[in-house]
Amino acid sequence: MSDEATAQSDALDAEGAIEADPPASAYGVPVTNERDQQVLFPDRDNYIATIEALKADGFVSAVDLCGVDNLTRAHRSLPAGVAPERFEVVVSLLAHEPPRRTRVRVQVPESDPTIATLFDLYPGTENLERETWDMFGIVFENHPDPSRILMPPDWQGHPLRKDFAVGTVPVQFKGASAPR
Amino acid sequence: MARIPGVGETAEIAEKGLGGLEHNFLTAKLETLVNWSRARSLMPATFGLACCAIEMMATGGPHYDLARFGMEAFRASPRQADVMIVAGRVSQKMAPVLRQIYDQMMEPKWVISMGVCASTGGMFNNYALVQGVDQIVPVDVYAPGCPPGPETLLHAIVTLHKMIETDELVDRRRINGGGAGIVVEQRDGQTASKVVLTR
Amino acid sequence: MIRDAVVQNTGISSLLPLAVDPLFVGGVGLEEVLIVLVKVAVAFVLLLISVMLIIWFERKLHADMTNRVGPNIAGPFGLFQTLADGLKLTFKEDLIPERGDRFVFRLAPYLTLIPAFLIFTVVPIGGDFDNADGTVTWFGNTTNLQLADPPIGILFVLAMSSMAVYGIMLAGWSSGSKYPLFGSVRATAQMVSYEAALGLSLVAVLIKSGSLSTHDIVAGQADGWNWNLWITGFIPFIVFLIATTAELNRPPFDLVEAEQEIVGGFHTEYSSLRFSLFFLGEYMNVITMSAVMVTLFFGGPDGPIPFFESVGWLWGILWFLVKIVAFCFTFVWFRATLPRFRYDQLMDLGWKLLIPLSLGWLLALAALDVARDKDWNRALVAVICFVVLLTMGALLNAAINAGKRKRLAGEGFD
Amino acid sequence: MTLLDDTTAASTDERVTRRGDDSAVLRIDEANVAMVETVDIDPNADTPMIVNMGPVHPSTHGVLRLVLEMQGEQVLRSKPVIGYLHTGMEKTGEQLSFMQGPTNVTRMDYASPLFNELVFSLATEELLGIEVPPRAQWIRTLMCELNRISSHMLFQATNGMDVGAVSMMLYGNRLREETLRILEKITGLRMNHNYIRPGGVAADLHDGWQEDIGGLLDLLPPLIDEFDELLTGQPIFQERLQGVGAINSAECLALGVTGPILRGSGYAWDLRRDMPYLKYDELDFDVIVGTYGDCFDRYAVRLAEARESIRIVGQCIDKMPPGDYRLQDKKVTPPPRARIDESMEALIHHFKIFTEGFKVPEGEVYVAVESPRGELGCYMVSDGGAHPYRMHIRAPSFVNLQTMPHMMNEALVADVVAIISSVDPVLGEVDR
Repeated sequence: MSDEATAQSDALDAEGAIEADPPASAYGVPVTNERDQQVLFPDRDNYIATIEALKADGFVSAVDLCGVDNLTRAHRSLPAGVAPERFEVVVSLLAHEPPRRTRVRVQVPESDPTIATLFDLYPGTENLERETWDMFGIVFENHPDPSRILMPPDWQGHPLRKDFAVGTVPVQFKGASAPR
Repeated sequence: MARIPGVGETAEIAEKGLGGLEHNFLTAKLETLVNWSRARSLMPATFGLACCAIEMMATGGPHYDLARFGMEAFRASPRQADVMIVAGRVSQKMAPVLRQIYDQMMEPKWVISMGVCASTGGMFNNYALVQGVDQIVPVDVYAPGCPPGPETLLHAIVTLHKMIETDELVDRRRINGGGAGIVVEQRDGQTASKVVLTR
Repeated sequence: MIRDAVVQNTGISSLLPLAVDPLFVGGVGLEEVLIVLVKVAVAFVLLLISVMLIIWFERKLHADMTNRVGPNIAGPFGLFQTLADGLKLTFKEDLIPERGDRFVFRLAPYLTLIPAFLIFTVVPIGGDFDNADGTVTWFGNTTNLQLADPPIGILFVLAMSSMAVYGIMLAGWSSGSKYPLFGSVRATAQMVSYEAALGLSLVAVLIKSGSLSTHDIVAGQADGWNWNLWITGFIPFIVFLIATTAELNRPPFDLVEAEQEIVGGFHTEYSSLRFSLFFLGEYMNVITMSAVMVTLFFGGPDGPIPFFESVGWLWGILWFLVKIVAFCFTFVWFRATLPRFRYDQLMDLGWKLLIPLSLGWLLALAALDVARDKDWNRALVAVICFVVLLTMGALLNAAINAGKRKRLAGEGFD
Repeated sequence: MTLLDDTTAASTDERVTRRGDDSAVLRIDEANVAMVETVDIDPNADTPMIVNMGPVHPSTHGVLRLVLEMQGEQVLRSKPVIGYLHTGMEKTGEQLSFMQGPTNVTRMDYASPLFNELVFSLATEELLGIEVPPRAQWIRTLMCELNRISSHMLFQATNGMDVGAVSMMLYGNRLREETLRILEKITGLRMNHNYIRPGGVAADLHDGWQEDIGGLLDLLPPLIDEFDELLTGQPIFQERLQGVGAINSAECLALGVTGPILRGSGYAWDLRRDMPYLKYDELDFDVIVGTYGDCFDRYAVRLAEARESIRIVGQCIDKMPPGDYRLQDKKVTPPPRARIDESMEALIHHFKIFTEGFKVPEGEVYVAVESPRGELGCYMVSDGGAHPYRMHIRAPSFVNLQTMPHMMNEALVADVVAIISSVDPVLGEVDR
């Protein structure tokens, strides 16, 4: 895999390299090679189509799905044609034959944090999508059970957003006469 | 003020009931016996939360053997438990449940806070954790460590036994104003869940 | 007819139909009343103390079987552990759930505890049955070493052992919450299925002994080779042992209070003294049912008397205790080794194996008895029995399999 | 490789993709479960009742809560409710430097802490673009396999306990205790070791480690054989577990399930063999698979995996090379203790590493290892600073939990308990 990957990353350095990629790895969306790991950058419209194509290509299992809040990281390297947005949804897919991984990063704008659910393709993402909603407030459209999973149901806010305070409580000494 | 020889001040007895009695042969012996039995038969509630729960299980295992103290009878039902070993980190979501379990336990009851997470929140000083279980329930013994090894837990348990036997804890509620209620501080519009009592 | 036989054997008048104790022959005076009171006190206290020791025994033994030490802080060798438990529970806060049925909730613990005591009253706990008729002579009065010997002793045992389950059932029902309810339902099903197997295996003993009185059953087994264990051919004993374990809710049949599944089962809502009564009742039942098994199958106090022949009845008590402890050991052994049955497997074992087995065995025993009475060819009868039972077994098996196929084909659980 | 035939693998099983009322998952509002009227007064009413199992229940392995819809003793639909141990570790992980990170993640899966440290360190090293010395890799392999043994023994303990064999709890604990003794000797702690760190491991193996671990390897097999005697051949145990909670490999793949549950269903997928990391490609071991995907297979797979781990540990002892136990890169690992006394530079490096940490180049990476519960992944984003910008742990138990409702469909209460324990969730990892 490493030879191919190096070739890929070399190709990426050139302008408009995406079209030059082998057709199996592009799926019609921008692709990069980050530390020898293939990353696809569909936008929200062809997100499902890309995943479907990947699934047909042997990626039998969606092992991971998580969100990233790029509030303080607006300037990051993204392939050409991908507009940076505040949120990203990152899906890791795994193929067994031959063993290989790929990653799908979708930009989700802050103004409309919604994205289609993967439940119908990979029902195993149900919990992971619920977690992403809970932690980032990204809504998964048509999700079967859109509810909080880790935080209490009446919790307000989404803790893993960068503008959510970590909630540090000053350490109190137990002997102190603090009102308790 | 009338004083009955060998029994004590009548006003004090009227006010405090048995607590106002002077120790004489009968009451002292009964009290000692009861304290002895409470210390010797301290049934823990199964209240494992996190890493510490594994060490709690290990303490019950062959090498350390909690059964020596008659404590192998972990009671699943809080009604029959005497001591709640809060073993692990207490999250905001767990806090009402923990308090409910504590309320379901019958008097006299004790709490051991096992590990730094339960005692102070430990290294997780963040939005999710209750910073010390003593904000929710009155704690009698704190076991330090992350997680405390079985030896530390045993030491905490033996300390609790001694406190029970020497009667330090009987008047605890009167002195510190009863068990702690849940104090929910609202910051940044966050709330913790309410206590929902289900029967 | 049985009563007549009893009256004949013991030689007392039929005016005393229920208490056929030689003590009461020739009128009842102060002395007799005192002796009975002493016996009551001894039986009561003995049972209570032995419960204490049995709980200690179980905890120590189980600890031993799992590489541990067991209780050793409370008293010498932890002997006072149970005492501490009991005392602590006595001084604990009590609670009756708001949704519970208050009267039944209070009643239930006694329903499990009292039958355990009552069963023990009909068990002969000593006496020399080899050389004498099992009676002892105290202060010039001859008496049985058992509190009462009603001619319907075994029926009484059956009735009381069923009563104990009522306590569990009602406790679960009256708690007014879900897990106890599960326990209660399970207890009911368990009682219904295993009481039948228990009774059927018992009938085999009754056929051989020809009496319902525990004293007569023990007397009939004097001399080790007459133990019902051998002469009823093991099977009734094994069925009885399994059914008893189920009746006692001991592992592997402790579904009623399965801690891992339904928290505490029927006693989830119980605390304080009422819980300790359940605790006490459970272990008391272990002792009394062990005693019943010893009485029915192992000759009660029967055993060799190597020396001190003059106090042969003391040897009887010793052997009796040894046998009880052996059974208690078995129960602890079960607990330390066996995983718990599932609800439907319990039912399967009861209805599809134990009841047909004990019923078939009973029929075979009866046939052989009739053959002996009528001087038929017993070998032939045995062969016929064997063939018939085998056919029945095969038929039953086929029926069970057909039912299973039907269920798996999607007809659903009935 | 016994993979599925193409048709099965391609089509996700229909059972797990249902959304509505016919699904095995009870998708109701968790908050309002308490309000649902539960014990039905009318005995003839044929309505199912809602039973809350947990979060404090003896057999829910900590604080898992199950909402069960039951008809009598039979479960119709169910839903695992989690979050009772949510510790905000991913948030805390963003506050801690890469140096301090293992301290945080090791507390996730407390039954197998070394794997968490490993996956965090591997992700950091991948971002840094460094490779740790061979001895460090061998030590990591060795320690992880020891940890796998202790984790699987903990499973045996709780699994036996949950089906009612109380002694198994103690036997399993005894075995685990023996393993922990070695781990404590090497790492200094019984649990939450913080031993595997970016750049290597925290300390070299102690003198005489071969004898210590060799003694353990002699001690364990007969004790593990005891489980075979007491459980595997035990008819009641077989009755309780065989055919209970069956799930096939197509469903497992659709649900993203990995680890012993997937392998128990007959699908040989083990990251150690199929996507080797550390030194697993130089080791000789077997991937254990089951046949029916029921609770018994999962039990047997774990028992056999413990035996395989013993094999691996034995090979690690033989193949352990001499060398450095951590990277001697002053920017990543602290200098040796002796150097601090003589060199000012070393002291400064030491100070800087433990206060600021080291800077990690910008980028993102997903690394996965095979933990005792399945694929443990770490998705790490760095913005070029000393703290992870985003650290996400893909916890195997969290994903595996989704199988529970499907396994529990039409099971009895007793089966529910067996199924929970056969999934072997560690709630610290589920809730993070």
